[in-house]
Amino acid sequence: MSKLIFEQSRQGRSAAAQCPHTASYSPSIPSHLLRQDTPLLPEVSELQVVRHYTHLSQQNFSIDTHFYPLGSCTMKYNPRGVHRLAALEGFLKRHPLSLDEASQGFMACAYELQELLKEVTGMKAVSLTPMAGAQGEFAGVAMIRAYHASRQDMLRDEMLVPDAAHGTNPATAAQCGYRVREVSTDSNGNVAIEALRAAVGPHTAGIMLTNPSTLGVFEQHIQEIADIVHEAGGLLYYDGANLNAILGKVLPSQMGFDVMHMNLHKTFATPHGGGGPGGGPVAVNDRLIPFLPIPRVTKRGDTYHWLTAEDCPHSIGRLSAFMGNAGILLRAYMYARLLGKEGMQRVAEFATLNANYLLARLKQAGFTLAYPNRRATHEFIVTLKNEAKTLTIHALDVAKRLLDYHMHAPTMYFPLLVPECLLIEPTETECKETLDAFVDAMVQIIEEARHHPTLLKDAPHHLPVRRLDEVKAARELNLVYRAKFNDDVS
Amino acid sequence: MSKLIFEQSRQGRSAAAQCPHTASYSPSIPSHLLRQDTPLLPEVSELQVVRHYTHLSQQNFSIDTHFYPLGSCTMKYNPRGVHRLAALEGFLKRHPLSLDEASQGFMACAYELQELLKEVTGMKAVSLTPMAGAQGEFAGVAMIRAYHASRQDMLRDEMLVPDAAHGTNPATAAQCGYRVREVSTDSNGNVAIEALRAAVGPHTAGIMLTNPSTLGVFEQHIQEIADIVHEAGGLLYYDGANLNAILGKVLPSQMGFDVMHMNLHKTFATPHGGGGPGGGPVAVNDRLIPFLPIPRVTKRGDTYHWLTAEDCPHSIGRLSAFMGNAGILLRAYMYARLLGKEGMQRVAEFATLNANYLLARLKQAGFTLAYPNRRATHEFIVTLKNEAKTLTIHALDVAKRLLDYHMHAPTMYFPLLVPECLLIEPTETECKETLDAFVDAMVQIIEEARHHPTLLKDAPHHLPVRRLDEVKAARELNLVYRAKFNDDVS
Amino acid sequence: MPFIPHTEQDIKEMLAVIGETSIEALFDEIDDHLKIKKPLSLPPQLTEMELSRFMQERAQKDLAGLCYIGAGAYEHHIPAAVFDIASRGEWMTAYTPYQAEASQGTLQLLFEYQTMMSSLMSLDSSNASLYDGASALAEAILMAVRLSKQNQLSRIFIPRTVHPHYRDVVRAITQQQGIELVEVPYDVKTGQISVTELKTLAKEGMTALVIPQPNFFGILEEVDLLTDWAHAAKAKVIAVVNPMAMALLKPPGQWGTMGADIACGEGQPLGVPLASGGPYYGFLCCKQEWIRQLPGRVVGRTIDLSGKPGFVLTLQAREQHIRRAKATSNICTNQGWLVTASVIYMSLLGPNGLRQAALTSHHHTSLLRESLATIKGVRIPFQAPFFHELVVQFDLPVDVVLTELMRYHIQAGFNLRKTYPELGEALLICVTETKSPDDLQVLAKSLCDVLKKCVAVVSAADHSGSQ
Amino acid sequence: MPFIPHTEQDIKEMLAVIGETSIEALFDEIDDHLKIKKPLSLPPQLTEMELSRFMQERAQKDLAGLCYIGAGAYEHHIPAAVFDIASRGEWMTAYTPYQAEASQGTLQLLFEYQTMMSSLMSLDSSNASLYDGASALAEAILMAVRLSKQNQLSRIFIPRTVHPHYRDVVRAITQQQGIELVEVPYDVKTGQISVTELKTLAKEGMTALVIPQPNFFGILEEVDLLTDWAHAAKAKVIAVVNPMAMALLKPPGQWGTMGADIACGEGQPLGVPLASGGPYYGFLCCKQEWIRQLPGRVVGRTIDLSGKPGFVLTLQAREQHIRRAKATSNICTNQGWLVTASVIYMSLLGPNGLRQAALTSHHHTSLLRESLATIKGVRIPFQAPFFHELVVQFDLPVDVVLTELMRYHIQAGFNLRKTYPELGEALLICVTETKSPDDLQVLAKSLCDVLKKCVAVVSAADHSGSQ
Ligand SMILES: Cc1ncc(COP(=O)(O)O)c(C=O)c1O
Ligand SMILES: Cc1ncc(COP(=O)(O)O)c(C=O)c1O
Repeated sequence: MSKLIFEQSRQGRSAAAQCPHTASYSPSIPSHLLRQDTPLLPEVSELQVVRHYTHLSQQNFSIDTHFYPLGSCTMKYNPRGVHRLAALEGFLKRHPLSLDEASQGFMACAYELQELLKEVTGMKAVSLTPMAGAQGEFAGVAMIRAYHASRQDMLRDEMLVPDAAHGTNPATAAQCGYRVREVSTDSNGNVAIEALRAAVGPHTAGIMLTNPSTLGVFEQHIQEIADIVHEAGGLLYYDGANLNAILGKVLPSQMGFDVMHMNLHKTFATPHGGGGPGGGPVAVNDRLIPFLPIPRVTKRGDTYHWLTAEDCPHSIGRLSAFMGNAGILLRAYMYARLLGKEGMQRVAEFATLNANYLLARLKQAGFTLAYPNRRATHEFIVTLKNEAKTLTIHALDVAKRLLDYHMHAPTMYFPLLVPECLLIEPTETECKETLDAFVDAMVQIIEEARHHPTLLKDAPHHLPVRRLDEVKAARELNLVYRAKFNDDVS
Repeated sequence: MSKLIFEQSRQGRSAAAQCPHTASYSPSIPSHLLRQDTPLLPEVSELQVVRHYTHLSQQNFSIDTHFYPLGSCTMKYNPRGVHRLAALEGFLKRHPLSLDEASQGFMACAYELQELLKEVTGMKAVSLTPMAGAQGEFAGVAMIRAYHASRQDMLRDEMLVPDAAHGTNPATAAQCGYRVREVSTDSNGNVAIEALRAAVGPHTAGIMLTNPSTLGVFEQHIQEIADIVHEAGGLLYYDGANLNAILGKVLPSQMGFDVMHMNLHKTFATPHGGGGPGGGPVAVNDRLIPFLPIPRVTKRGDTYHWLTAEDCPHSIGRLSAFMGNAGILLRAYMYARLLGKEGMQRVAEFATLNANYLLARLKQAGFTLAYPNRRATHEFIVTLKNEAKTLTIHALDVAKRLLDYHMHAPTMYFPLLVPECLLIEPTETECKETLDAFVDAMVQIIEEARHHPTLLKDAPHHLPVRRLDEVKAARELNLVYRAKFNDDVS
Repeated sequence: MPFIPHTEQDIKEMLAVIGETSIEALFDEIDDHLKIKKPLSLPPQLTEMELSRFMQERAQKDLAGLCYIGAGAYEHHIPAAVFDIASRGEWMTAYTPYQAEASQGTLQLLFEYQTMMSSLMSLDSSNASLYDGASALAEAILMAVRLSKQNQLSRIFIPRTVHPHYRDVVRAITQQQGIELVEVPYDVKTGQISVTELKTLAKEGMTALVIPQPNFFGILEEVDLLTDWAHAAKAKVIAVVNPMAMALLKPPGQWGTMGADIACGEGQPLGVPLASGGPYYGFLCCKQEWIRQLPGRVVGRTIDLSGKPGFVLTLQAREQHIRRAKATSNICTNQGWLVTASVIYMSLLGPNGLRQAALTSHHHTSLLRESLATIKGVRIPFQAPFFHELVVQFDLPVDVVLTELMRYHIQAGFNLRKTYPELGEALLICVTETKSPDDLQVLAKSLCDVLKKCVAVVSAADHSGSQ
Repeated sequence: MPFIPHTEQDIKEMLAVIGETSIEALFDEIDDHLKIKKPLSLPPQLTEMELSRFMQERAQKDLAGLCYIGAGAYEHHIPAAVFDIASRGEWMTAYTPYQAEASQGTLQLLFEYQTMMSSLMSLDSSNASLYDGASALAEAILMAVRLSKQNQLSRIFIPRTVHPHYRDVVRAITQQQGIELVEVPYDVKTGQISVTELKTLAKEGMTALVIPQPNFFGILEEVDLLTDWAHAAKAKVIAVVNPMAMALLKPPGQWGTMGADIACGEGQPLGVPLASGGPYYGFLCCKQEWIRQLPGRVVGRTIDLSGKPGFVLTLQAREQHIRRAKATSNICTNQGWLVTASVIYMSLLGPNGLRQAALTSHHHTSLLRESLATIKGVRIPFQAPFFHELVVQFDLPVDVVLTELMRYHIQAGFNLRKTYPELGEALLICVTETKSPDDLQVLAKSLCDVLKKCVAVVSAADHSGSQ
């Protein structure tokens, strides 16, 4: 751990070039409304700030520094040009409530992004406002609810979710007031059709699916599923987190989905920022258009206008104070323009090539696949259940040891269905040599497990910290720094 | 060592978003003037480039990451705001040969910087064009030469340089066609006056001095020196590399100097870029004005104009194709504006406070000072000659070991006068805690020298490489990567 | 191929290892008729150079002079160091710090953020961010409802002095769970929550009261009084505040006798650019006792194998990836990168700098208020303490005034016509430290000109009409 | 106190350790009358916010539309990654890599640079940069003189087709050492070095011949012929070239039978912005045999204590800090940061991208040349192969044409009136890949308009004059 910024603080120190020099004003505010104490912000110099946060940054893995085959997360290259252009003064300074005549640049981009996303999903309309995948899901499920309500179909209180689904799916359904019913998965990673048939009924509002699923395989019965749910009067929600696998190859609309979100921070390469921000636009077919969240952009003649509550009386409403993560939308738009017609389907093709190559090589190297009879999509799952038995190591140990090899670990907290799972997604922007190096590392680690198991058990060894105690963290909550004020003045 | 970028190259790979897509053009150029082979530039993806150079950067020490008490180099904080503003589109896109009417923004800054530098040096005119200290020296010495020539005083073929001087001083004098005569230093670090008297004569063109000298002490006989040299008909050149020590406190003009340069990348906080660029403006008193290098900026009414050869027929001429390191000039100008009237002299005050504090603490800790009877200026010298005898370690070993403590080593290749020297310059932008940590590290290292001398001898231990073999590098020159072309296609 | 590093040779070798001869074969599990047959109708690929020029032209269109619009998004000076550092690849291109050992940078920064934000709010705990201020308020309300589950009732009091868009978002999000929202009117003289009406409405029960500080009109609410009153009524108090203002104003944790229970709001004023409305970040702080109902990620300090301190994500049992349908929220991706910027911003400003920025904004608003008060045709409806925003009323249509002022390169404020029609032709103006006293004089002068000109036009029209 | 972290408490404690009571006392070795007494006359200190606004206004003044000026500084597209990476503190705020172990980033990058640049020039070695192209040429000449010391003579042939400012710089620097510079005229039909005149001038001896490629007019010289001829005359050949052009044109190391001895030039086209003329960087490459006369820093590969490869500064015995008055040059601080940018640029473009950029620039210049040739009142004096610049002549004063075109937001080129008066009203126009064919049509059309308008004005003036 580096010293906390608070531990570097000294009373009276400041980054003075950043302070407006107007200390003498006294506010025209009654004193009972004023603050009397000083908040615990650090008092440090500009150099200290720069050095501290530069230093901290170096303790992170990131795409710009490491291979990051984190399944379900699509950690691909985030083009620097796109980042730079999103920071043009005209974009950064535009107030979200500026008049339309002072906003045509941004609005043109937003409009064209809506059109682009319609084209790559086959859907009929798009709202860009959701701020991440989960909020896109919320918008989608709220629209399903609004749709049923608009038809006075009030009994539908259950949302189907495959057991393999990402946690946001059931959480969203619950947040929208639905009961969640899980549907099981068959041995090939497809939804168990019989279980689905048993689950649907007049209480079914819809089903939330991702395809390819979070098991790294393409749902082969997608049309049958669509028919079953539609026949029962439910709608199909497409969790677009895995769109990278089919971008430009398959249209979600064609698979029978009624509504979906996209993860711009995955498929459209906007940086993940150590946790966010993202972008979760929703796309719908004809029957859900009236319910789309506002604001949206429309074009009349040569000018762009906002569609607001007045234009869309049936809208589920607003999900953010302004226009969602506008800067992320700009970035996604620009990325799409850099790919263009020629590049869009290459995303899915090369993501799939990389995943299948890695799968083939790991299989040859003796690793067990969760779904050995299936193709990888843009990702796939290795299960270490055998190694767990024979070598008494866990997926977690392998994951931590990979960090020592300067590679980020695959996803292992998820999906919960597969024991000792490593969900591996290389993405299309990584080159063959990197994939080969990953296989070499995996082989080497299993070799280590045979001969020096503590190398894995105690891993990582070469990072700023060794393995961290999560249990202690949760038991003895220590969530903020409490100044020992005596320390503060040296 | 990280893999070289060439070792990551694969034929046919590219950062395609960066290639103009016009492959089909054929040039209207005769084939004997065309290149037939392919230059050895890497063929890599954009992600590979970003990852490689991000990764390499992390193998550097820098001000933004480390304390850097490198004597004579004034490694102070380089304000980020200044860097950002120098990159405004209007500045970055301005062509150096743009018409004056499209250049008033830049020219205003350059003009005001000239005025500012006049004020802080007490000199009468400034030319901003020299691109670093050494080129400033060149300009200064060339002016001295032009001055004598203009008076038909042709016998002056010798330049005096104290033996403590920075290597650029004698190198510059030689490059200007002068013979260099060294003047010795007395035991207090001052120029030996008798030696000086013995050296001057009708052959003396001038003397190059820095004050405070590179020994970290203020030249106490500066006025006597000035008188001696002036009486002999020579001129005084001030090497402004150490201006940080006296900024806002003492005027070089007042000490009797006729001409000087400044190091903007030291005193005016422009970043050093891993070797450069710098800025070395020259300032002169009245008699040298006609000889200043061009271009300079002048103001007529409300507009700014270039002074060129036609305006300055006696100028020593041009030293760069355009206007020197214009972007560095902008940065220095902005830094000066951030300091302002209120901040200028604080530079010298706090640089001096930091140096004297560090000196006092190291002295208390038992270290030997090169000039124990003297104040530190902005820097000072510790000599490890005792430790070299008793502990058989060298300044070099301590320097290398400091790196393991995450601190850059002080200067030790220079000045050559002091054995086992560490020239230490903390600068004003470092805080007391950092200085204290430095003392702690020094004490600890000497402790290590007593008990585990190999910790020093083999240092550094915690950097990307161990101690490097410089002799081998010079003997078996390996200055470029030679592709083993078979390797290139995997 | 932009962003795809594969050479022909690579493709051949990789397919050979897989045992296929074409990439297309890898899609053979997908029913053929699901596949896209005709090429997508998309614009052709651009190079970065082409894109740059194109986007520069677009951005140019949105440069529209000095901006006095506030209304929930505020222009403050952002030190260059903030985004120079936050844009380092190690911050910007990292994922959520699930692998703690490989993410100590992000985790320590978030721990520092939690400390700064809870201290700024004078509350015990903070999460690591939500989407934005509006959705943070919705989450705060859901949280208050969970805290009050026992009493069945879900009746949330949300004053009309809360940002109208926030109220929209709260409605969209909470209506899914059948929560009742009770709108509380404001006092037309002060622009503050009407306490009389509040008391009347509360008779039928109240789960929580939302208190904005400053409120949407820039006016300061009587937070002590309101907090104590709500607590007395056994309701939770949810503060929705401008975090920069909290360097100057009494923070939620110190309101009344017990302090607010939850504080939330928009983090944007702390170092995030206007940028068309996002990405910003929502913050949410609470008393220690409510921590297990907090939505979003939380970082905790712990130790490693060798006893060295370090940081991890903790209390994950609240979150969707563990608790699924029973999670405190569905949020997953949050707004981490903006928190990074904000932490650097707060460190650079420090307690004094932040107070100075707030105070200067307030002071300049006072200056403007004084000078506008002297202009004929401008009325200032609310007499109460304010922070850095100001409602003014005109006799002329606001939209005309705004359009005219654009010619002076001034975006004068937010038109209240649609959201508060009862205020007539009213404008909400915001002044921050980025506007100098000279700028304010230009604004006042320009407004004077515009009003004169418009009156002339209107009366000329009247005149010609009456002929 | 901007950039000074000392608190009152710190100052007190530090002075106590020193044993003084004031900072002023630390200056007691300086004669009192040397000290500044009255406050300096400087503007008051600005905050970063104030400075930003001020500088934005200044920068705004220098935005003047599409730029067709070349003449030694060329606008190319610079990928965003270049300065995003180069501006990382670890690159930008590091010192010269004297402590090799703490500077492996910089050192490896320089080693990569040396490899790229020597390969681009097709020569064996490269230094790690000089100040700029002009001073690099001066250093190359000093180097050639050192290489030829035995024959006493220092007669350097420098054609008039070399950039006039380069010739100025060479004069300023080499005259100090009494080196004779012989100016070689050009052929008025081709704009190339006049071989006849060269042969005549060479009769009195020649130490080295400077060959520009492309030359200042954008014209390609007959480099094979010149190189072989100079070598036959026992002179060294110094190439001064545009490095981007070397992705397309025959590089110095391949000129004639033996290749040029030294190649130098301006590195700016490789990823460095125009930026008012600097910072740029000069490059200098040579054959292996001349390496010990090379000025500037050089990086070499070696191994560490444990046998691992690494990099150090080497051949330091050539440099001022070791050899002092006998150094190969006085250069110390160089232009390392620009080399950083350039290496990233070259890596991103690769051999094909660089060739494409050069080729596109050339091709667009061809397009412009064709369209200008059809405009009445425009003449193209030189008939010879060219790269991406073009001399055109008018009947009207160039300065008027340039000023008029500024109204169309076009900076049309460099006025040759002062430096090449013999060419009459002549303009040097440069086209790079940043100008699209559409831009070129706009340029041609605008020029047409301007010429028509000016002719009308001039003839009207004539007419009224003749009345
Ligand atoms: C399959 C899947 N669905 C949904 C989500 C939620 O998206 P977000 O994190 O953007 O809210 C994720 C993100 O990790 C995901 O992987
Ligand atoms: C005392 C002294 N003089 C001159 C110079 C030369 O300056 P530059 O490196 O800018 O050429 C230096 C730089 O290190 C120096 O320290």
